[in-house]
Amino acid sequence: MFAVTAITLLIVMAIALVLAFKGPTLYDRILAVNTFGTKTVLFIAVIGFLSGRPAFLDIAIVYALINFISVIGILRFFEFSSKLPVDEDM
Amino acid sequence: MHDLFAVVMLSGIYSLLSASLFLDLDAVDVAFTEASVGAGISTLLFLATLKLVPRHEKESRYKPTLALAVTIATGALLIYGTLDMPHFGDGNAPVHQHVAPRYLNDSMDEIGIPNVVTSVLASYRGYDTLGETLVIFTAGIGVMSLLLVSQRTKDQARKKVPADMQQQVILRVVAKMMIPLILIFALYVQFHGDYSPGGGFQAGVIFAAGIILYTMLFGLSLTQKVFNSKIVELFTALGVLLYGGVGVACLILGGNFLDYDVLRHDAVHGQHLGILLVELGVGITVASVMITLFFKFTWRTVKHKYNQ
Amino acid sequence: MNIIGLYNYWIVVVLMLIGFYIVIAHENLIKKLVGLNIFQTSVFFLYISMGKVSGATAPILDENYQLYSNPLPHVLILTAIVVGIATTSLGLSLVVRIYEAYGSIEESDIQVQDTHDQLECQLEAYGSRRNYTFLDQETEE
Amino acid sequence: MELIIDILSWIFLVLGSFFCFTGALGLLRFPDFFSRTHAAGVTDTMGAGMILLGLILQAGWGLVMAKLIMILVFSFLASTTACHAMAKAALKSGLRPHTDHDHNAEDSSSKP
Repeated sequence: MFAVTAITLLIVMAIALVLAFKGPTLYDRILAVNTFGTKTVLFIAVIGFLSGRPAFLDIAIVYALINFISVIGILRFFEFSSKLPVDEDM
Repeated sequence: MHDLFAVVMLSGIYSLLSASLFLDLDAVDVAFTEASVGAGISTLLFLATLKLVPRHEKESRYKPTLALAVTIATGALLIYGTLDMPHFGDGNAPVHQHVAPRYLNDSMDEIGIPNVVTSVLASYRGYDTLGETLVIFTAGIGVMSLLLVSQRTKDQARKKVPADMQQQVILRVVAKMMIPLILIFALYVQFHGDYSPGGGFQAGVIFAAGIILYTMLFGLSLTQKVFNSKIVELFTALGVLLYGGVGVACLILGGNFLDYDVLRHDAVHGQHLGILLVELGVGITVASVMITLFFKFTWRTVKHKYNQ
Repeated sequence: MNIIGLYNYWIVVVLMLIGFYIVIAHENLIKKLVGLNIFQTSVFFLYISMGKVSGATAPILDENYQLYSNPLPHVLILTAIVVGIATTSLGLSLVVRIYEAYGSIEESDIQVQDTHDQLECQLEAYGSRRNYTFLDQETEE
Repeated sequence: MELIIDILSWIFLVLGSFFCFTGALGLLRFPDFFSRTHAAGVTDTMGAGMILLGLILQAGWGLVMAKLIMILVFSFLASTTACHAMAKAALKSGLRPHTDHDHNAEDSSSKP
């Protein structure tokens, strides 16, 4: 049963990767990164159960945290440069 | 792909993927580090740099034929070289014959902690780790001296919250709830590293990530009220000093450099204490170097904003 | 069968070549750094995959398991990752400084500017020498 | 009793996988960014919640369960907030939803 979930999650991750590659706007790419991250968290949790050592959930927690932080970071830096499109020309 | 933003985002995904792969190859600690460093801090630093340099790559004028030829030639040689290598997952490969069995078998009796990676990192190969910590410290100094910040910039940026983050009220509230959790989790990783994946390197990075999250949402000057950059810079040195100090203390107590057996009357207790202190030193250095790096890059963007 | 067992090295080689190609073929300094990172991870994979023992589990001791993967590569790579980010940040700060000095992060632009500066320097030196000789001649007369 | 818990957790896992998959299809097929955030939101809340609940049932009492609950809380807080922030940032930067009526814009963006 874990294996089925893991495979589904892998498929979902692949789809998110496709979106990250083709995404017409940059926001689509950010969304893909976010989805990819959350699915990785689940994937790691499931893999932990699959391999019989669920004590490694710490890594999943780190992923959840880091994913959030990096999305915020992308938003912070991307928004800034979209507002001031000419600030790099000086 | 000529938009460097997309490149950086894809490289973030790449490092998430590689961390999953590390996990699959049983390298839990490495996956931990790669997840927090590669996907988190590295992406943030790249993004901060992209704010300072043009976002789009120029069209190259050269044909990449020569580069392709060189690459393919190298690849062919490397593949030829792998033909003599031991097979994947082979338990009898030479790598597994030398010191690894000793670490795995004796670590429990000599050091007394179940996470062999931590015991090898902090005790058996303590010299290496001291060197690595020094490298991080040196890189921190390098960035500090390359990206200096003047007092004028600091005065200009006083009490300013990043404009686009001011409107994200929900984000700020949720982040305020999450930051303490992040910091506590970092401490858990730091001090539970003997029993589960974790240790000074990972904990330092996670702690720094918490502070960086606060900086991104509430502005530099507010953060620097607590984490004054001077003090953080002092802490980078303090961590290394703590590490070296443990080594010197071992010397004074009559052992070898970084031989923790002599720290307490019992060898295993001594090892525990030594590993705890050394990991703490590593954690302090890594966290403060990462925070300093992010501060320096962000100050640079602030400077650019005001010098237009 | 004999050769299939080596697939982990081939993955490493392919990754390494991708990184290598990016480093030598692209002129953008940021892209070069990304390529360097990919190269770096390929080396990490080489070490970690050598440490893997099939059927083994992560090297955190537990009574229920007998076979563990090799912890030594893990230690080496763990520190290497953190050192890697430190050096990457150093590279990024150098890129920032280069952009401030040259106004570009494309290698060819920088090279053009450098040769231009060099030529200008030489011309200046040449010109001033000529001036001196000219003056000398004048005084002789 | 154990059989019931097993069956329950399997049901949760399968449901969660199903939601994740449909959400992913939505990511690929929906026409514009804002409807895609909706799809991502579904996978993040329903899919992740279901899968984690299934895992919690498997784990039983203990540290593992506590960590799973922590992940659950985190992903609920973080991913929904991130979705919201993204939609808001996109709307502010001038990206408009794909609608016939402009006044629908506010509705579709405020739902993460």
